[in-house]
Amino acid sequence: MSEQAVTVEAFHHHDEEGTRLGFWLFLFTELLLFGAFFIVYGVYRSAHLNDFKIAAESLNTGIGTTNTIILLASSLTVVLSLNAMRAGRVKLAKTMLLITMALGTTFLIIKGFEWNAKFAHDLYLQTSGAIAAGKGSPLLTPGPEMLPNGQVLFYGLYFIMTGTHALHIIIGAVWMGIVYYWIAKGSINPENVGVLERCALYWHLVDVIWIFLFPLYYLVA
Amino acid sequence: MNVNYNPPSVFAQDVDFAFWFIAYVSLFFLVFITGFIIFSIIKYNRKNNPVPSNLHGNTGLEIVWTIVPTILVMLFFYFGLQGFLKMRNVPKDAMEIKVDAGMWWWKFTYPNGLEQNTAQGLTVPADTPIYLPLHSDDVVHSFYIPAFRVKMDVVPKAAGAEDNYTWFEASQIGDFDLFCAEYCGLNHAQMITKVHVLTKPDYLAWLEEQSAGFLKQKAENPGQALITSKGCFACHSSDGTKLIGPSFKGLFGKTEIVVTGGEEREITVDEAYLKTSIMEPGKDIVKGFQPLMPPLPMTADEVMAIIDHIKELSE
Amino acid sequence: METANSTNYFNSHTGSRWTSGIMSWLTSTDHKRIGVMYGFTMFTFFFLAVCLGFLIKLQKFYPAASGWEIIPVEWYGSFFTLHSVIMIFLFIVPGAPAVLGNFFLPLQIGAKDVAFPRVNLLSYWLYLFGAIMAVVGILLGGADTGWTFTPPYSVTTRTISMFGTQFDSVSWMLTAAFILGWGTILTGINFIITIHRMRTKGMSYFKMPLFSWSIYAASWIQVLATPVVGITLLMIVLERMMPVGFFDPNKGGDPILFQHLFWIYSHPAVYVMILPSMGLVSEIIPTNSQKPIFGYKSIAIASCSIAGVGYLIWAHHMFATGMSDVASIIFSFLTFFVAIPTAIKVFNWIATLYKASIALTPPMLFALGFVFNFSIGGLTGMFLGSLSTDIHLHDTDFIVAHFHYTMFGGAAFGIIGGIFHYFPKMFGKMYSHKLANATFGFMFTGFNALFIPMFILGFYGMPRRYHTYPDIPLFTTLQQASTIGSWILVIGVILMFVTWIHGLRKGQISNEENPWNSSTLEWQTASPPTLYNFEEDPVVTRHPYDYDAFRAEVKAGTSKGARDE
Amino acid sequence: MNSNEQTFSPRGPIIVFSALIFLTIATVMLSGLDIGNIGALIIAMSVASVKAGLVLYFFMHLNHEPLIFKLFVALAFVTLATLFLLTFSDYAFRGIA
Repeated sequence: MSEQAVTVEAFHHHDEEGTRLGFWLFLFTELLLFGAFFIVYGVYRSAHLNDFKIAAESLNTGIGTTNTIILLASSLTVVLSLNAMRAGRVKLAKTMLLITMALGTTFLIIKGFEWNAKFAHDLYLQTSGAIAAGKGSPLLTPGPEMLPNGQVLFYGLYFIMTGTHALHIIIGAVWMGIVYYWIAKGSINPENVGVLERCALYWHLVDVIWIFLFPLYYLVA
Repeated sequence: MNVNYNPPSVFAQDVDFAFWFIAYVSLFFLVFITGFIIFSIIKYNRKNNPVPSNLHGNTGLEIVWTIVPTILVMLFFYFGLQGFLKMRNVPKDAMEIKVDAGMWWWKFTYPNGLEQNTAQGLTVPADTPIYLPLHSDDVVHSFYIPAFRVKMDVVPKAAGAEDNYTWFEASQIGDFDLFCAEYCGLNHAQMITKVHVLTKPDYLAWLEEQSAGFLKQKAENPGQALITSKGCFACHSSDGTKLIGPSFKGLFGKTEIVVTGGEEREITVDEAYLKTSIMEPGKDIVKGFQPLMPPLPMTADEVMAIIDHIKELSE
Repeated sequence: METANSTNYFNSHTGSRWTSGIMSWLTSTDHKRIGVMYGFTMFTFFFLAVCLGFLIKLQKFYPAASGWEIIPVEWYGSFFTLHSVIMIFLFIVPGAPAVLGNFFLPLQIGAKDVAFPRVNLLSYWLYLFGAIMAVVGILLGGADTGWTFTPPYSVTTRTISMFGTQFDSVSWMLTAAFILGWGTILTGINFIITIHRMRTKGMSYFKMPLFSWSIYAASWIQVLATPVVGITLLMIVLERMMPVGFFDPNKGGDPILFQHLFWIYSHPAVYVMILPSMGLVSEIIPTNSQKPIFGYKSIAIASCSIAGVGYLIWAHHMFATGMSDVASIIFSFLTFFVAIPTAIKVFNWIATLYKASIALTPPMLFALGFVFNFSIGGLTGMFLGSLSTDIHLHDTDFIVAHFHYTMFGGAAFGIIGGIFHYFPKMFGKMYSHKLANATFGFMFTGFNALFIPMFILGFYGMPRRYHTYPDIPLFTTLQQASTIGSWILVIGVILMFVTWIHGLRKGQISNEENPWNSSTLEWQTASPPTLYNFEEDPVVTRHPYDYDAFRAEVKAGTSKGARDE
Repeated sequence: MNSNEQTFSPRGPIIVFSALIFLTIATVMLSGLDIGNIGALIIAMSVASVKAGLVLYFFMHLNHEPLIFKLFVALAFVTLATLFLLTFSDYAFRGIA
C-alpha cells in the first residue's frame, strides 16, 4: 500500500435526531436489562407470595415514598434545566442541574441509610449472619436459623435490584457533573444541547425504573 | 445396545411415527431442492443460457409455498403433540420406582424399600407401566433410555417444589441402555447403566431375592447401605485403589496433608475431620486430589452412620 | 481505480492521530477498517476453535473400552466449552454483521460511514477485550460449563485448571460474555440508526439490498435480547461470589428460570447468526444468476418476521426440562411459525435460478452449498420443534448435527461465501479461483461426512458432551466416519486460509470495480473503496436487482459493470 | 423535538410533576386498602404505568418526537410484555414453591 498515509478529520455527520433515536435504543437495552430482573421478581413473587409480603413489611414505606418524591423532583429539575438551556437561560439551567445532582445524592444517602439498617438486622444478602459466614458452600442444609426461601429470595432481589438502580443513579450524577463542566466551558450551549438532552433522558429512564421498583418493594406488604 | 426398528415400549411407536413422517416429508423437500439446484446449474448455465430472463417473482407461487409449508408444519405439530400427551399422562395403575441422580451415579428405589445402584441397574417387569419421579440434589442430570424414547431432565428443586417425572412401559424382554443426557461434570460419560426388562414372574422372583438380602444388610449396617445408595463408591474405593477421591480403606486415623484455602497443613483423620469433609467437601482437600466432591444433603444421623462404616473399613 | 493517487481506506482513514502502522488501524473510526479488523481477529479465533473441534472429534475415534484418550477427561469439559464459546460468541455472532455488515452496509445504502463511527470503534474494542478475556480466562482456569452455563452446575463447579492454577474462570468468562454483549448491542444500535437515517437519495426501504435488510432484522434482536442474557449471566457471577441464590434450589431458586432467561436471548441469537448469512446468499445468488432475486419483498419481510417470531419460541430448547406441559405445547406450536418464512426464503432462492444465466464462481458454490446445508439444518429442526420427537432427540448428537448444519453449514458457509464474494472489493485483489473451488470441495464434503453420521448416532441415542462412548459397533463405525469427515473439513479450512493469504499477497491486482457484474450499489465505488466510499453521493433510481435496467445503464456508461462484458 | 421553544416556562413540567406526586401519594394510600393480592398488584402496576407514561410522554418529550420514536418505544415495551407473558405460560401451570 501507499506509503504516504494521510489521516483525515473524523467524519462529521450532524444528525441530532438520529443521535437521539440511537440514544433511545440504548435506553431500551437498559429497560430490557431491568426487565430480566422484573421477570425473576415476578416468578418468585408468584411462588412465594406470603414470604414476599412478610419480608416487604420490614421495608419502610415512608422512606420509599420520600425517595420516590425526591427522584420525581429531580426529574422535574432536569427537564427545567433542559428547557431553560433551550431558551437561552444558561445560568438557570446550571442551577437546575446542580439541584438535580443534589437530589440524586440525597436519594443515594437515604438509600444508604436504609441498606445500613438492613445490614444491622443481619439482612445481608444471605439474610442471616450464621449463614453468611458459611458463604462459598451454597448447598448447606437449611436449618432453623435460616429465613424461609421466599424471604431469602426477596432480600437477594431487593439488594441486587436497588443496588443496580443506585449504580445507574451514580453514573447519571457523574455524567451530570461532566455536563455541568461543559456548560461552564461553553461547549454545551443553547445552540448545542444534545449532550444535556441525552443526559436528561437517561436520568428520566432511571426514574421510570424506580417508578416500578417502588410499588414492587414498598407497597406489596 | 438395542436398536429396534419396532421400539420396545408403549409410546415409542408414536414417537417413531412422528419421526418418520417428518423424515419422509423432509427428504422429499431436500431431494426437490437439491434436484432443482442441480437441474438449474446444468440447464441455465451461462454457456447454455447466456441471456437470463428478468423474472421478478410470481405472487401465485409465493402463496402456494406459504400455504403448503403451513399445513405441513401444523401436521408435524399435531403428531408430535399426540406422542407427547401420552408421555406426560401416567396410567393410574403404574408402579412407582424412585430415581435419584447424583454426580455420577443413579439410584433406583422400589416400593418395598429395595435400592439399586449404577452397577446393578434398573430392573423392571415387562408390560407394566412404571412411574419414575426424578430427584437430584446436586446438578441437572437427564434420565434417558433411547430404546424406549424416554427422556426427562433430573432437576434439583427447591424445597416444596414438585420433582420432574416420566414413565414408560416396556413391551419386550431384554437389556437396554440408560444414559445421563445432560452434561453434569467430569464423569458425565460414566453415568451409564442398564434397564433389565424381565417377565412378570421373573421380576417377582428377582425382587424377592434382592430385597431380602438388601433389607437385612440395611438394618445391620446402615452406613454401608448409605455409602452405596449415595453413590460414594463412584469416587472412593473400599479396597485401597486410588480413584477420584481417597480410598476409604485405612482412612480413619491416617495422617494426611490437606490443603485448606491454599495452605497446606497436616491432620489426623478423625470424626471431626470426616464430618467436615462430608458436609463441606471443598474446605479441606487432601493433597493430590481435586475439589470435585458435591455436598450431599444428609442428616446428622446419616453422617454418623457413614463415619462408623468408614471406621470399620479402616480396621 | 482511476488514478494512482486516489485515496482509498488503506492509505487514508479517519479518526486517528496515527497515520500508519497497526495503531492507525486500532484507532481508526473508518467502518471499512473496523470491518477488516473484525475479520482478522475473528478468523484467528475461528482457527483456534477449529483445532479444538478437531481434537474433540479425534477423541471419539475409539470407544471407551479401547483406552484411547487424546484429551484427558479432566480437560474435555473445557475443550468443548472453549470450542463453543469461541465459535458462538467470537465467531458467528459478530461474523457476518461485524465484518461484512460494517464494511458493506454503508456502501450498500450509499452512506459515508455508520451513524456513530466512534461508537463503532468502541464496539470493536469491547469485542477484542472480551474475546481476549474469555480465551485467557478459560485457558487459565478451564471452565467446563458448556456455553449454556446451566446452573446449578455453573454455580458449584470449581474447575480443574489445565495448568494447576486456582482460578475462577467461570466468573471470568461470564463477565467476558457480558462485555462482548455490550459490543454487539452497540453495533446493533449503530446499524439500526444508519439504516433509518443515512440512506442516500432515492434509497427507499424497499430499494435496499437484501443484505441490509437482514442486518436490520438481526440488529433489532441484538438490541432487545442481549441485555436480558447479560444481566442473567451476571446473576450467575453474583451467585458464585456472594451467598445469593437466584437459581439455587437450596435457597428457593429455580434452575429452570435461568434456562428461560438464557434462551430468551440465545434463541433469537441464532437468528443473529443466520440472518446476515441469508442476506449474503441473497446477494450472491442474483449476482451470479444475472437476474433479479425472486420475490424480493417477501424475502425482506421474511427476514423481519423471522426476527419477530424468533422472540416467541425460546423454550423449545426446554421440552425435556420439566417446564409445564402447557408451556411446552405453546412453544412447540409457535416454533413452527418460524419454519414458514424460512421455507419461503429457500424457495425464493432456488426460484431465482430458474431461467437464469448461472456462473459457478466460488461465492456461488458456497451460496448453493449454503442452500443445501441450511435446508438440512432447517428440516431437521422440524424434528426438534415437534414435541415427542424432541424429547427423544434432545441432548443427543442429533442436536449437535442439527445446529452445526445451521450454524456451520449455514451461517459460516454464508460468511465464507460472502468473503469470497466481496474479497475483490475489500482488497482490490482477486484470489485464485482454483484454490477457492478446492476449498469449497473439501469443506462441503468434509462437513457433510462429519455431521450426517451424527444424525444417525443421535437417533440411536448417543448423548452429546460425552468424553467417550460405550463399546457398541454401530456407534464406533459412525463415530469413525464422522471423525474422518472432520479431517477433510480441516483440510478445507486450512485451504481457505491459504487461498486468502495467497490472494492478499500474490493475488492478481484487480482494480475492476465490479468483477461479478453485480447490480447493487456497493459495486459502483472503487476497489478498494475510497475514503468516504463514493466520490459524490449516489442517487438511486431503480430496484436493486433490476438486471435489465442495470445492463442498460452499463451500456449507457452510467453504471460500472464487469470489464470483460 | 422542536428547538423553537424560545421562551422558558416552567408551567407545563410543574403540572406534570404535581400529577406524579398526586399519583405517588394515591398509590401509597391505595396500598393500605384490603383488596386482595391481585387487585393490589393491578392497582399498583396501573398507577406505576400511568406515572411512567407521564414521564416518557412529557418529561422525555415523546410528545414532540416524530412517529418513529413512539413506534420504537412501543416495540420495546411490547417485547418486554411478551417475555413476561410467555415466561408465565410456564410458571402459571407449575408449582415451584
